[in-house]
Amino acid sequence: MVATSTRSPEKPDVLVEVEGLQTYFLTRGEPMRAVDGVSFKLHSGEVLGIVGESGSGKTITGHSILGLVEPPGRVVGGSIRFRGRDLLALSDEELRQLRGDAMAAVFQDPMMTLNPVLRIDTQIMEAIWSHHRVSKVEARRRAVDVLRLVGIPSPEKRASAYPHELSGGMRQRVVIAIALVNSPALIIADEPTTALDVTIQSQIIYEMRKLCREKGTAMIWITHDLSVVASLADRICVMYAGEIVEEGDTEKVLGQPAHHYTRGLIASIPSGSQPGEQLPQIKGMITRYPAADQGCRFRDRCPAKTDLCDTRPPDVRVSDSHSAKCHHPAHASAALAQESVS
Amino acid sequence: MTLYILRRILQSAFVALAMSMIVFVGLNVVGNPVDILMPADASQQDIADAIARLGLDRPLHEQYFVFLKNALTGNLGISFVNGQSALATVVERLPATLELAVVAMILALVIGIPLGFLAGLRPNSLPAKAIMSSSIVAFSLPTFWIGIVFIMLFAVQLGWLPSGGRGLTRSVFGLELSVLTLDGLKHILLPALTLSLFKIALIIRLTAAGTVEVSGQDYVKFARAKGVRRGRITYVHILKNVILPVMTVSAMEFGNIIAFSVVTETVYSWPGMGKLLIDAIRMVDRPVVVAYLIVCVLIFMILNLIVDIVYSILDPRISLKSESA
Amino acid sequence: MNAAASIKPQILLSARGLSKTFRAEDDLIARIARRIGLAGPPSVVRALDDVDVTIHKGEVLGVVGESGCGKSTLGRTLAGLIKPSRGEVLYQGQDIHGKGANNKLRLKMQMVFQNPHASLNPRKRVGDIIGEAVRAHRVVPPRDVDRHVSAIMESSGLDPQWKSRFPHQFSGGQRQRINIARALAVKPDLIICDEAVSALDVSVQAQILNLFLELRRKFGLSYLFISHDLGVIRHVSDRIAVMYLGKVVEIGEASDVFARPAHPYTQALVKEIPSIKRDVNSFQPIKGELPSPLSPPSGCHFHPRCEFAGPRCRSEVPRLTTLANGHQAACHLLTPGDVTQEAAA
Amino acid sequence: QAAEIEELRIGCFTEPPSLDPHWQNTAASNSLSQHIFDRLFHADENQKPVPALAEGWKVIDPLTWEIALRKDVKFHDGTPFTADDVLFTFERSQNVPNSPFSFKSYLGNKKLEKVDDHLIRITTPSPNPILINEIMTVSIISKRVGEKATTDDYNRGTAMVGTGPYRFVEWRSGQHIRLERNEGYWGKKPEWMQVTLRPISSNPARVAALLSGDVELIDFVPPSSLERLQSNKALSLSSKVSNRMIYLAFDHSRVRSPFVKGIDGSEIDNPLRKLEVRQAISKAINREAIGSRALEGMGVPAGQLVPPEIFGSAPELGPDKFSVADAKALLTKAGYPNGFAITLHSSNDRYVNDAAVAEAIAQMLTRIGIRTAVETMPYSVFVPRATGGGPEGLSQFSLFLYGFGGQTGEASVALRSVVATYDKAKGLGSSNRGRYSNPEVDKLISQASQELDDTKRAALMAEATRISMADVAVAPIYFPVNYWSTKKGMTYRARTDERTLAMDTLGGQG
Amino acid sequence: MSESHRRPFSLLPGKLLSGKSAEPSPGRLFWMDFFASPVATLSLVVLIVIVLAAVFAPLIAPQNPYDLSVLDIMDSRQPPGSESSTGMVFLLGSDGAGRDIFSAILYGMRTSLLVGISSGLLGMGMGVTIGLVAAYKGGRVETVIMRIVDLQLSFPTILIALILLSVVGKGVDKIILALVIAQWAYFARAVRAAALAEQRKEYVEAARVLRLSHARILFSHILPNCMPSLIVIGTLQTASAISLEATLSFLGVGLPPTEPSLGLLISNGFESMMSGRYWMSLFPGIALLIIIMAINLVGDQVRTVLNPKGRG
Ligand SMILES: Nc1ncnc2c1ncn2[C@@H]1O[C@H](COP(=O)(O)OP(=O)(O)OP(=O)(O)O)[C@@H](O)[C@H]1O
Ligand SMILES: Nc1ncnc2c1ncn2[C@@H]1O[C@H](COP(=O)(O)OP(=O)(O)OP(=O)(O)O)[C@@H](O)[C@H]1O
Ligand SMILES: [Mg+2]
Ligand SMILES: [Mg+2]
Repeated sequence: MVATSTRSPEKPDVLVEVEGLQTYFLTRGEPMRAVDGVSFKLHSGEVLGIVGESGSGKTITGHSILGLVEPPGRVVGGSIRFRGRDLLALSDEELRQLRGDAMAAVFQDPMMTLNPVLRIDTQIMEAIWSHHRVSKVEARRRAVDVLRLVGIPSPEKRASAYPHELSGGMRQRVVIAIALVNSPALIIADEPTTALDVTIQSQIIYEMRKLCREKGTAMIWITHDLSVVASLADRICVMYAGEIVEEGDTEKVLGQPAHHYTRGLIASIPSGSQPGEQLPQIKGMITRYPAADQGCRFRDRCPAKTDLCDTRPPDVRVSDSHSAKCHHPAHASAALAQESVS
Repeated sequence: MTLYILRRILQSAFVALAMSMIVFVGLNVVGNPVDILMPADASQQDIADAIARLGLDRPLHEQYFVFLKNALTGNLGISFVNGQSALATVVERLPATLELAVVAMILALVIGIPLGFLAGLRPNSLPAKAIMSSSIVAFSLPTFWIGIVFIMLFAVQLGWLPSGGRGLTRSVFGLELSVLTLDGLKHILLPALTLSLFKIALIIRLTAAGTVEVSGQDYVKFARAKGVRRGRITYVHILKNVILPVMTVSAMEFGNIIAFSVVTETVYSWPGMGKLLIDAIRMVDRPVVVAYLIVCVLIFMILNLIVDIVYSILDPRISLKSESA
Repeated sequence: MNAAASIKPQILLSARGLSKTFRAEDDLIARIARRIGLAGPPSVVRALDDVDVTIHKGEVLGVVGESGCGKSTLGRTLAGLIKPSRGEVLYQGQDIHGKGANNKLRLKMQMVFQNPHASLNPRKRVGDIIGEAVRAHRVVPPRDVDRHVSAIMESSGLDPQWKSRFPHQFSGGQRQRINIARALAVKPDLIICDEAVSALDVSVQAQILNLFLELRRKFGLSYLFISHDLGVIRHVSDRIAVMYLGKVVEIGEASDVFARPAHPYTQALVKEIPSIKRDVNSFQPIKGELPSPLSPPSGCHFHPRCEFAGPRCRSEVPRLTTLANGHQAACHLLTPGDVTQEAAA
Repeated sequence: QAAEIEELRIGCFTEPPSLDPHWQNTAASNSLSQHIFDRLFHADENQKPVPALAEGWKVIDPLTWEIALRKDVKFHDGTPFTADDVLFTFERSQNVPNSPFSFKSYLGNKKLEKVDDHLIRITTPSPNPILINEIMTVSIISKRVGEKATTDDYNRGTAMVGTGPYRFVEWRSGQHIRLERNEGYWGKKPEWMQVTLRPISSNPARVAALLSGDVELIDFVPPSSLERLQSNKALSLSSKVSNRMIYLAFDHSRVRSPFVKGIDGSEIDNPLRKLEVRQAISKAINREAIGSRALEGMGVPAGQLVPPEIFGSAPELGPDKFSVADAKALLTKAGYPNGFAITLHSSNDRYVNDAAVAEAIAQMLTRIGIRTAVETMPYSVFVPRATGGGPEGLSQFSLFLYGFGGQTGEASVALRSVVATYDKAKGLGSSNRGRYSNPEVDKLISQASQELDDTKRAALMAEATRISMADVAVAPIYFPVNYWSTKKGMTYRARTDERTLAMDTLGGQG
Repeated sequence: MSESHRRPFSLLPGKLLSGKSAEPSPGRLFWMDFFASPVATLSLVVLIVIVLAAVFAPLIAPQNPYDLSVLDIMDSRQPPGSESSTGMVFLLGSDGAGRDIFSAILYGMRTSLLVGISSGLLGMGMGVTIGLVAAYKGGRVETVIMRIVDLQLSFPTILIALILLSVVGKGVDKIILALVIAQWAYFARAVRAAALAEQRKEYVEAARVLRLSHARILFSHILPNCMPSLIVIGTLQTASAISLEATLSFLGVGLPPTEPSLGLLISNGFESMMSGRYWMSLFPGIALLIIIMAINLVGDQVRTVLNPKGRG
C-alpha cells in the first residue's frame, strides 16, 4: 500500500544511502576492484533491483552493506548510511545488532544457506534470540508464525525438520522466513531464485513481492536476470564492472534504456525477439581497466564510442529519476537498438 | 538397518575366514612351536610325540577343518604355549589394550580437537602455523622411536615416570584399570601419549581442514547475516559441523590404535594383546594369533557398526538405509 | 494430415517407447535379504517413461521441463551414452544401442554440455581437445587434421592461434565455443545440446545462440535443444517437447505450442515465460512443488498441481492424443476435436 | 630376624606361559615352580643335586635305587607329604594334556614303586648314572589336589599347592605373580615375607625399573646396561657362567653343502668336511673379542661342551688360540688358499646379542679369506630350518650358530645330544644337526652312560670331549654369563641354570 | 545443481583473454605455487639432497658398512669423533659391530628410500589399475573390487605387514611385497573416488560421445586428472612406508642385520641408549625423522597447491 507513495522522490525517508562505495579484494598483485564507486539511495518500502552480469560486483555490494565482506576483501572507500547512521563507522557489535534485525539477507542457494545439522526452528529462533530476549515458547511461536507466513504447509511439523528433509523451494522459503522473522526494514536478496526451478521461482517472486508490499519492507533484489526484476522492482540499478552504469525507475530503465550496455542486455533476451532470428548481441567481453583509467568502462564494447569516452568519466542525468554513466545516452531507442548489433 | 547390520556381520565373517586361512597356511610355513618349546636336550622321539600331541602331524587342511568346526562353537583352539583357550588368553589381555587405546584416544581428542579448531579458525595466524607444522613433525615420528625417546627422556634421564609395565590396577566390575591409581596413571601416561601422538597430529589436521572448510560455507555467512553472535557461530555453527566427521574418523582410527598398540606395548612392556601377538608370532603359537585376529575383526566390526549408527543418529543427513556399504 | 507429412523432410532420428529406470545398486546380500523379507523393494527412479520422439533432418527439437523431469536422461539416451531400459533409438533407421551399431554412425550425434567449466579436460590443449577424436577416427586424413581444426575453430568464432592454450585461459562463452567446435569437428548431423546456454550470462548467451543458429544454416545441422528456459527454447526450436516427470506431456510445432498450449502445465509455463514486458499484476504462478520422481503421483503426474484436475486424472494415466498438425498432448481434459475446433477458430 | 624383611619385587625377563609345574621345563617355569613346589633333590647353584624332599638315596644294585623321603613335610593345604604324592607326580608329569612338553624324557624309562609311605624304589632297564639328575627336574605336586586339577586350575591358582617355601597368592598374566612365605616350611625359611615377580621383557624397561626402585632384583641384565649398572654405587651385581654353550655347527655330512660357494661363486665341494678347515675357522675366531665386544663382557670363551667346573668336562681343555696366521695356514693346507664363500645363519632373538655375535664371527672369518654372509632370523624360523623341518631331515644350513644347555647339570647330556652320532631310535645326537660322527666318541659315550662309578664316568666323558673337540665336531664359542642386579646391600646367589629365586636373594643386613 | 550458477571464469582478468602472452602451463603454475612456501621449498631441497646422498652413498661414505671385511668388532661402540683401528674417523660414532654410523645412515637411507619409493610406486601401479577399472566398469566388477578394498582397509596396515612378513620371511623384496599388499588398497580407493568424480564431469561424457576408446578415456583423460590426489596419497604412503619398514625392523620382522636400514639401526642401538651410547640410535633416528618429515612437508604443500580452495 505504501509502495506507490514512497516512490516519489520528494518523500525524505531515505533508508539506505550508499555513496561512492569501493570494495576491493587485496590479493597478490593488483587489488581486485570488485565494487568501485557505487552510489544509490533506497527509500523505505521500495524495491530496488540490482542487475548485471556475473562478476559485476552485485553480491559484494550487498555484502558491503551488511558488513559481511571478509578478508582479503575490504571496503576501502565511500560511505553507507542506514537510517542516517554510518554503517562503516559502527563497531562490530553494533553492526551485528543491526544485521538480522533491521536489515536481513536472503542468499542465492538455499541448499547452502541453511546449516545442515541444525533444525529449522533452531535456526529461526537463534535469529530471534540474537536480537530479542524472548521466552522459548514465544520464540517458537514466532518461528511457526513466520513459516506459515511464507507459505509452508503445516509449519508446526516442519519447524522441527532438518534442512535436508525439505525441497529446494521449501528451503528458500525457510531462508526468507528467517529474514522476515524480526520484521526488518530492509531485505537484501541476492539472487534468491536463481537456484530454483522455473515454477518455484515464479512462486517465490510472487510471494516475496506480496510480503514486502504488505509489510512495507524495503528490498534490494540482486539478480542477473532483467526479466525477474521487471515484475518486481520499483527502481533498477544496472551494474557493469563494479559500477552502476544506469539507474532509474523500472519502466524508464527497461522501456527507454539510456546506457548502451543496458540496451544490449535487453536486446539479447531471446524472448524479446522473433524466434529463429539473430539475437542482437553485445560484442566482446568485459574489460578490466587500470585504476588510473578515467574513461568509460564500457567503451570497448560500445557502438557509440567516441574519443570523449576514453578520457572523461561519464555521468548523465536523463531525467529526475533516471541517470546513466554515458556520454552518449540513447534517446531514440529503436535506432540504437539496431546499432548495438555487432 | 537390519540389512545393513547383516551385511557388516557377513563381511566381517569373511575377513575372519580369510585371515585365519592366511595365518594357518602362513604360520605352517614358518615352522612349528614344538622346536621352540622343547628343551635343548629333548630327544627326537620327545619332539615327535609333542608334535603329535598338538595335532600338528595331521595334514594342514584337516587341521584347518578341525579349527573351523570348533570355531563355529566359539572355540578358537588351545594355545600351544600355555594350554589355555586361545580366545581366553587373548580376551584376558584385552582390557589392558583397550584401556591404553581409550586413554590414547581421549588424549588425542582432548589435545587434537582444540588445537586443530584453533588453527582452523585463523589459518594464517602464527599460532596456527606453529600448530600445523608441529603436527607434521608428530605425523612423521615413527611410534617406536618416540617410545624410545620418551623412555630415555622421562624414565631414564629425568626419572619422572616408569619406563614400562602396567603398575597398580584397581578392579572395577571385574575390569582391571590403571587409571584409577596414581601408580597406574604414571605407568599409562607414556605409552598412551606415544600411541596418541600420531592421532593427535591426524586429528589436528582433520579438524583444522574441516574448520577452514566449514568457516567458508554459506551457512556460516548467513548466520552472520542473521546477526548471530560470534561465539555461537564458532561453537555451534562451525564446531558442530566440524566435530562430527572428526569424531567419525577418530572412531575409525580406534581400530588402528589397537593395531598400533602392538608397537607401543612392545616398547613399554605393556601387558596387552599387542604384546601377546608379537610373542605369539615369535612362538608360532597359531591358535593365539588366529584368536587375536578374530578378536580384532570383531572389535573393528562392532566399532564400525557403532560409529555408523551413532553417526546416522547425530547427523540428520545420513540414513543407513541408503548406504550400500 | 497426409499432406503435412509428405512435406516433412526425412527422419534423422527416432526413438520409440523409450524408458529408463534407475535403481539402487543391488548386491547379493541385499537380494538375499529381500528374498527372506528383511528389506523392502529397491527404490526406483523412472527418469524416462515411454517417450517417443523424432527429429527430422535440419530440424531443431526443443525439450523443456523442470529439473529432474528427465531431459538430460533423454538427451544422453539418444546420444547413446546410456542404454534405455526399454525402447529403441533409431538413427537413420539403424538401432544405435544394438550390437552391430558402429562408431561411425554414432559419431554422427554429438553433444554440447551445460557446464563450460567441467566439459573441457583441464589438462589438454584446445587444439587437442578439438582434434583428438578427428585423429582417432580419421575423420580427415592425418595431415589435414591441423587445417581442419583451424577451420572449425574459425567457424566457431575462435582464433585458431589459441590452439595451444589450456581451457582455464578462456571465458565461459569461449569455452562453450570450444565445446561446440569439438562436437563440430567430427562432422555430425545432429547435436544434442543439454542446457548448453543455461550457465551463461544473457549477453554471452545471445552470442552462443546466434552461433548455433548460424552453424545450423551453414552445415544443415539438426539439434535436440534441451533447456528449462522457455524463452530460449522458443527462440531456437522448430518443434517443442514439454516434459513432466519422465513423460512427454505435449509436443508440437513451436508456434502451435506457444500459441495454443494444450496441456495445463504447458499453459502455465507459457504464461510464466520471463519477460521484461510482463504485466505485473496479472501473474499467478503454478501452485505446489515438483513431486519426487521416486514416488510420482498416480494417474496424471501433474494432477496435484492442476487446477482443472478431475477424478479421472487421479487414477488414469493420460496418453498423448493428437490435436492437430502433429500437435499432441497428454491430458484427459482434451479431446482432439476440441482443439482442432479452437485452432480453426 | 628374617621376618622383618617385607617384600621382594623381582623384574623378570620372561613370564612362564603357564603356572602348571609340569607344563614345560624352562628356566622361567622352573624359577616360579621352585618357589611353590619342592623337588626330591634340588639343584644347587652349580646344578649339583642336594637332598630336598628326599633325605638321600641308596643304590641297591645297578638297576635298582631306593630313595628315602622326608617325614616332616606338609603341603600348603596341611596334608602331609608321602610317597603317594611322588608316584602321582611321576605319573602326571609325563601326561599333561595339550602340553607340548613331557617329562617322559627324564622319567620314561624308570619304574617307580612305593615301598612304604616314605620310601620309594626306582628300577631302570639299564644302569643309569644320572638318575638323580633326571628326577630332580620334576616338581612334586600334591596327589590330593592334583588328581582333580587341570592345567587351568594351576593357572587359576586353585591347584598351586606344593610343599615349597612360598605359597601362591595371585597371577595376573603379563603383570605380576604374587607369593607369600610358607610359614610352615620344612627347610630354611627364606628372608622375604612377600614376593612379587614382574615380567618386564623389555631390557631397558627392566633396568629402568631397578634404577627407579620399582623392583629390588632383576635377572638377565642386558649387556648394553652392564657398564652403567657396574658403575652405579647403589646397585650390586652377581654373575654366573651359564650351563649353555654357544657354538658353531658345521655341515659334516653333505658333499655339496647348500650355503657354500667358491670365492668366484662356483659350486664347490663342502670344505667343512675337512678337519683343517674347521680348525682354521675355530682359530680365526677371536673369542676374547666376542666376549668383551659383541657380548659386552657377558660371555667367556669356550673350548668344550660344558664349562670346566661341570662334572664330566675335560678340565684342561681351553678355548682354541686365536691366530689369523695359523688359520690362514690351515686353510691353505686344506687347499683353500683363497678361501671360499659361505653363509652363516643365526637366530636374532634367542641368545643375548646372538645376531651381533654372528656378525662378529662373520667379520673374523672374512678376514682369513672365508667370505661370510650373515643371515639371521627369529628363533621360530631358525629352529625348523636348522633342524631340517623334521627329525629325519638334514639341516638347511651349512654353518650356523646354535646354543645348547642341559637341565641335568653334567656333561653327558651335551655329549649325547651334540656330538653323538645321530640315532633317532636310541635318542642320540638329537642336537647333532651337522651329523658329526666318530665311532670312538660314540663308544665312550655309551660306556659312560652305563658307568655308575663317578670317577670312571668323568674320565670317559672327558675323553669323549677331548676327541670330539680335536675333531672340531662343533666350534664352541662362548659360555654366556648371566648377570643379576640388586639394590646395594642385597646379594643374589647366581645360578648356572638361569633360575631366579627369592630364596637365593639375601637381604644382607636389611 | 548450483554448479550452473557459479561462473568461476568470470574471475579471470581480462588481459588473459586478449590473446598474446603465452600463459604458463598448469605444470608451471603448480611449481610457482609450490615454491611460494619456503618451508616446502626447503623440504624439497633436503629431500633431493637426501636422495642424492643415498644414491651416491658408496662415493660419500667413508666405509662400506655392508662389507664385513672392513668392519672390526674391536671398533664397536666408539663415540662420535673417535678414530677406528684403521685410522678412519667415526663422525657419528660406531655401532655394536664396529660399523661407522655415518656410513650406515647413508646406506640405510638407501634401503629405506628404496623400500618407501618402490613400495609406493608398485602400490600405486597396482591400486591405480584396479581402482580405475573399478570406477570405469562399475557394476559387479566394481562391487567386488571395492568389497576387497574395504576388507583390506578395515584391517590396519601394520597387522597385515606383520603377519605377512612373519610368513614370507625377511628381505628387502619381501618387505616391499608386504607393504605393497598392505597399501595398494589406499591407492585403489583414492583413484576410484577421484575417477568417479572425474567421470561425472562432462568432459568424460564428451569423450564418450566422441567414441574414443575406453583405454584412451581411462588413461589419457581420467587418469591425468586423478593425478593430484594420487600424488598426495603417493607421498604420504611413501612416508608411511618408510616409517612402517622401520617399525617392522624394530619388531624384528624387517631386514637382515648385516645390511641395516635406518629402522634396524635405530632398533639395534635402542638398548644402548640406556648406557649413554645415544649415538647408535639417535642419529639414525634423526635421519629417519628428517626423511619422513621432508616427504610429508612436500606432500602437504602439493596438497595445498592442488586443492583449488587453497589457492589464492
Ligand atoms: N573472495 C574473493 N577474492 C577475490 N576476488 C573476489 C572475491 N569475491 C569476489 N571477488 C571479485 O569481485 C567481483 C565481484 O564479485 P561479485 O560476487 O559481487 O559478483 P556478482 O555480480 O555477484 O556475480 P555473480 O552473478 O556471479 O554472483 C568478481 O569479479 C570477483 O572477481
Ligand atoms: N545415474 C543416475 N542414477 C540414478 N538416478 C538418476 C541418474 N541420472 C538421473 N537420475 C534421476 O533421473 C531423474 C531425471 O534426471 P535428469 O538428469 O534426466 O533430469 P533433468 O531434467 O536433466 O534435470 P536438470 O534440469 O536438473 O538437469 C532425476 O530424478 C534424477 O535424479
Ligand atoms: Mg553474486
Ligand atoms: Mg539435466
